[in-house]
Amino acid sequence: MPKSVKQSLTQSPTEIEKYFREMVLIRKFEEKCNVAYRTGKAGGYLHVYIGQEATGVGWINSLKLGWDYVIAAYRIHAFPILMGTEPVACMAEIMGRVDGPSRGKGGSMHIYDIPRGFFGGWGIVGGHTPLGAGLAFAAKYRKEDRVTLCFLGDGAANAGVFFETLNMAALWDLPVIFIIENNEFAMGTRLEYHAADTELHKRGFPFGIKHERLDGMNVLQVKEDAQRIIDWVRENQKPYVVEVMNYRFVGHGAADNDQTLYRTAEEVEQNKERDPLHILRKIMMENNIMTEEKMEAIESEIEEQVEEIYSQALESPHPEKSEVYDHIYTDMPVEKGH
Amino acid sequence: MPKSVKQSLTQSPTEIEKYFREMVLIRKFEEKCNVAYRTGKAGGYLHVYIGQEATGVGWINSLKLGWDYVIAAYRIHAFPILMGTEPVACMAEIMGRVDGPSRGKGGSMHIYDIPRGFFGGWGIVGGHTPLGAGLAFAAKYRKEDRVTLCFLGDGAANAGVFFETLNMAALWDLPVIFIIENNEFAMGTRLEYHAADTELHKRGFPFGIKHERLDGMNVLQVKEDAQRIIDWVRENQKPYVVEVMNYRFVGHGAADNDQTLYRTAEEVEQNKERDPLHILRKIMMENNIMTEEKMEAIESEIEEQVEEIYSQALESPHPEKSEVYDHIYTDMPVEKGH
Amino acid sequence: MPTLTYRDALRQALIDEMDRDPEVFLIGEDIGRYQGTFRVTQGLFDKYGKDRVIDAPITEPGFTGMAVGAAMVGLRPVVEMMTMSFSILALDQVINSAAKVHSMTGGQASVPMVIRGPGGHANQLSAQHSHSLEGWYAHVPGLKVVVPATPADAYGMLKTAIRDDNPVIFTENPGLYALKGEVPTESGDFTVPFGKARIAREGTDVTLVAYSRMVSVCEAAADLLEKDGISAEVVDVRSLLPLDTETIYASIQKTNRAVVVYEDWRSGGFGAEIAARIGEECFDSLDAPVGRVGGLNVPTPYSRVLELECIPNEHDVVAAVRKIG
Amino acid sequence: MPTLTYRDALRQALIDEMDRDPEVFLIGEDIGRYQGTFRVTQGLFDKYGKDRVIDAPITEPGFTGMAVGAAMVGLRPVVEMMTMSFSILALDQVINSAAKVHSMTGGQASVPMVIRGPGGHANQLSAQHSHSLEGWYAHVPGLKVVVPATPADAYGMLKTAIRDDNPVIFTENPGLYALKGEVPTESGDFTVPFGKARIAREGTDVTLVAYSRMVSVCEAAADLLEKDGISAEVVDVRSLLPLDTETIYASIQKTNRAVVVYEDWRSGGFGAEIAARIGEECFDSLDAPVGRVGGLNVPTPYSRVLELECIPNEHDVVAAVRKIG
Ligand SMILES: Cc1ncc(C[n+]2csc(CCOP(=O)(O)OP(=O)(O)O)c2C)c(N)n1
Ligand SMILES: Cc1ncc(C[n+]2csc(CCOP(=O)(O)OP(=O)(O)O)c2C)c(N)n1
Ligand SMILES: [Mg+2]
Ligand SMILES: [Mg+2]
Repeated sequence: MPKSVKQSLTQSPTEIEKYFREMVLIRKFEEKCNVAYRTGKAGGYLHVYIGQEATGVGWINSLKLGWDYVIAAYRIHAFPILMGTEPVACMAEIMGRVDGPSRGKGGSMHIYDIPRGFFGGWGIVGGHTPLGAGLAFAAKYRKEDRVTLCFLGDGAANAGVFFETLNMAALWDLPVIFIIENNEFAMGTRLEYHAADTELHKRGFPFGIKHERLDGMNVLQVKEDAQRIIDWVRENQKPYVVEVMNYRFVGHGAADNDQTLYRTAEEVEQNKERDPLHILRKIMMENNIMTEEKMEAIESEIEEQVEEIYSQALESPHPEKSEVYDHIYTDMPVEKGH
Repeated sequence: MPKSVKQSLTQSPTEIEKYFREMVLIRKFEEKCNVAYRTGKAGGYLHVYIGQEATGVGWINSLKLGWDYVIAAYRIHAFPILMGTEPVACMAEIMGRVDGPSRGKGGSMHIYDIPRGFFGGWGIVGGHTPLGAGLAFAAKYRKEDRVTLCFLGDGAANAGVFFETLNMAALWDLPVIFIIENNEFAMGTRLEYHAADTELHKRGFPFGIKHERLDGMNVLQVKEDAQRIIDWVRENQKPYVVEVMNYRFVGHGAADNDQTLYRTAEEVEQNKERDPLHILRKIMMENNIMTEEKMEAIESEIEEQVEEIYSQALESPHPEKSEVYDHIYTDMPVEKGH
Repeated sequence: MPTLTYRDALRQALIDEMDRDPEVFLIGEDIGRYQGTFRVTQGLFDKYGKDRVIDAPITEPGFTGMAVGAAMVGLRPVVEMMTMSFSILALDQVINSAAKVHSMTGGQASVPMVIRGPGGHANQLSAQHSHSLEGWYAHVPGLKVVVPATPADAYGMLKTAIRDDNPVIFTENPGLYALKGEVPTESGDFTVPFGKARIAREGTDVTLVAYSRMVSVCEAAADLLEKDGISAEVVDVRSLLPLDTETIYASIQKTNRAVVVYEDWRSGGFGAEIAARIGEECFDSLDAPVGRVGGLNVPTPYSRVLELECIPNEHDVVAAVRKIG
Repeated sequence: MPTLTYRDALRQALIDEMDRDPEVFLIGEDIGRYQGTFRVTQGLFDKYGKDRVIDAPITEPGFTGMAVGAAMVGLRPVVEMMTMSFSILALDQVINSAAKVHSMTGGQASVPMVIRGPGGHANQLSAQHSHSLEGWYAHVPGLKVVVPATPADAYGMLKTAIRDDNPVIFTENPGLYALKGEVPTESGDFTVPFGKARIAREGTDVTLVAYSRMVSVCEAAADLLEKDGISAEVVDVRSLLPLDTETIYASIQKTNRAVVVYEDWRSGGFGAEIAARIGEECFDSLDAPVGRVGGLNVPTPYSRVLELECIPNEHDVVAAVRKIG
């Protein structure tokens, strides 16, 4: 955490409070998702964003919501929520209920809110990166000044299709920002065991794409960087590669129990210093933006909100069996039966 | 062509004559392949190496033949010939005859000489690059000091699997040299239309792999560079990325007739100055290594040799129909019939 | 009605649809400046410019995925695979992205895109370039799979495909590009729907079920059979997904015998599915086992002698008919 | 005989073969330090070290291709796909490299490699992670495709696979890992050959042909049918390529009825091939159409309610038997 934050705050207290609320909401929402998983209300692969909240909040808040496009992999609950999707709908999707945006067909990994510009929600590591280029391509084709954010993980940054995508994005000057969230792990494999050079932003270099490694933990810094880069891309209509350094405090997925296989308790403890909520709380206090009491009050308020989200989602029904045949084609039924 | 070649020749006249003979052999052999194609003695996709001879000759001559491994794409006739495969066998394969190394099942794109260390011979652009890493992996696994050369084209250097391969090669310190032959075209698409940054050697950078752009036209220079890099890789047991600048004087394949779609006659004419045979002839003359008469004599001699190769290959029979069922499995017949 | 080659019919369909809808664009390797490896896109780069006729790097996963993303917001990409064999590299994008978007989004989004290119054997292209993949694709819910056999169908079905809101795999056989036939390009807005088989030839004794280039092989077989007094009906299914089983079954109810003919490897090809369905649904009508003729189960060799062994021809079809006769 | 889970049987086979042959090595994502996502490789990193148990980056095309290269010079890679669904990304390397080397080299080289991992539905993994791909692979000449249903077969066939000089696709169903059974790990050198079906249960009235997890579904169906006086024979084919049609046909000659059961999408799955062959070769023995039970033709939805609809169960099998009964 930079020592000098006191002097350099460029955001208003209202904005900062907004970020704080959003980060707390994500944190609590994700914790609740893990509960849902443990109690059998959610299943499958479920990946939470704990430790990475500042990245999502800083970047999404720098967009023109309702206009710009966002696409990400499977650790995605935060994105639609930040973009305006009802958290109850997200939780319902995670629980496989009909009030989810995909009517329970997608689950945790496959949430979409197309009208709001959130394009999911993809389980094949790296596979969504060319889709991100495609969104940007469409904007450019239509001469619209939308920017596309394409989030991916450090592990995904090795996937061949990502490099193919970078080449296309640079070749055709697509307004897309690839945000590599380097949370130091690809499942149970540490960064240094999967990437020959651990500075992942360098992947932009062979294509002449501007590329930077940035902090992903101090939301105020993230917001500033994000705004600068998004503005640049909108203005210059070219791609950008960003490596954002954050950390995954939880298991890879809700079912990843034995984290000692790939990291020590000390390492996690040390990284707690970098916890984005911890950092923001500290900044707010040091800069007299919010009292501890107010923070706690907000946290309790949001905790209640999340309880409410959870119980509302629980009330949403499971899909009817017959829905299994819906939405395979836009215009054609599928053959029924086994 | 460097002005100063006179002073800097490090190879003996015998060596230089060898290179000259090899380059002429490749040139004439390839010209004859095009004849074979035009007269219906060869079919399918057939790609010749005219303009790129110095690259093959310089690099293959720097290997420990019979020990090191070589793998390449489909523009490959030169490699096995330089590694010791009988040219008649190669021509027979190109004609689909049983005396080809693959008994006519492979054709021009799929020539292999496994005992001599030539591993083909692959038609999927970029698809052979991880195999190259695999050969190097095997050598390292067995603690043998073999070096693997993996040749690929400029177009192939965009393929995702190539980047995945570079990451693995660097992560596991595989003794493999990726030689990107930048002949300025991927089929009918010019370099600048397929690669966002046309300096393809930069692809080594994000993985911390040593990488250089080198000349591919002056065989003496090529040989020096090749030897230096091969020795380094053998010694240091690490990968290397090399971009070799050469030029394709012919169509992409024997069936690519209308080259005006992607280049002008003037451009080809200008590049003739870089023709590797032209350069070597000039060097030999300027340095009094060989008279013009001797060169012409050698050329005629090789021309005759190629005629002989051609007619011998023509004598090789077509495979028996029943061979269609051979070599699908090592140990199991396949079901017969339609 | 103008007579066009299959190739020119395809090109005319592209032109019609690009003129009709500015959101249709083409992407693929060497389709623009180089005019297309099989010349299907000849002239289109000059006509529509580099923003709508896009020369792609050799990165099938990349540009196919890019097309899916563009289609998710409503553009209508037509992706050319230089040969369908190369679409193997893009399978993840086809299967996991294109085919599943509508379902995974619960109907929020769709992928109106076409992937087209030559599938099947050309001439000595060897093992890696001779795949028939339509059977794999037809196994995948969410895709439509089209296999036209005539210039008119190539024209009418490509137009239908481009207007379809779902991902369509459009397989052209390299052996068909030069085939000529009447194409109603001028009669208003001619399109051919998916899921309607065509009786390519009427007959009474045996039904030959085929698609793409094998339709003409079956027609040739029917000629040979006719000489021996066997009247073969040829059903060109035209699309594998959807599959018009009604027309197939109706024909078999008349002929009581069926042979399914396809160029793909015999074992596990989509012909097996067609044969299995016939076996299930026409059991009582069948006087003989459902015959099958497929490509040999071997990687296609380069040698023309051996390659010709692999590809089913009219004599193989005749033999199969005799076997169940 | 020790009782082992399917998972432990697989691990024991890996250990046996790694001990037996120093040229056997393992590669895959998270198989080493993380002990394997499904824990098949648990303990092996510690036992054999990082040079023989290799944690790979998430680059299926890359490391699969690397394994092919290594196999071409005689190493024996065992590639783990974290789930077989991800092998879609590596298909080009499997189809175009591994499967074709022996043929394209005219027999000069071979590819002694195994690709193994869980295929089919687990529990709510959604559309992209629930593929059954064995049918696609079984369509490809040059590959062998193995689908063991019991711990003993998992053990014996994985050993056979590792010793095979050809590329073997070894599909494990996630629902089988916890299944327990006797495994002759101690009785000398136990292996199970490919291409020999197993009569999992004897019966006289109908033959249920299945593989992998569907074998136990058929056994459960046979229990239900027995209560109604129908005696079902269950044939576990164990490998799809080679396929032991002899045993299948012999059973049908006895029962005169057959239902083919598979988890993969019904349309175009390998069950269609099996059904088509039965229809061709057992026509005179069949008293009814060959029935089929397959997975629903839809991308698997996340909701458990819907997912369960997609996967065939014993009641679906019973219904299919009744339909042809
Ligand atoms: C192609 C593919 N291979 C393997 C997997 C299994 N898998 C899911 S997530 C994951 C790790 C990805 O790590 P990273 O990209 O760093 O993202 P993070 O989970 O850290 O957000 C793996 C191996 C997959 N989903 N897709
Ligand atoms: C995956 C794939 N896509 C497309 C092709 C068709 N194709 C064959 S060669 C070629 C151009 C390759 O160019 P480059 O790598 O520069 O090699 P060069 O031909 O110049 O030697 C293309 C597009 C292919 N063989 N494989
Ligand atoms: Mg990560
Ligand atoms: Mg080139």
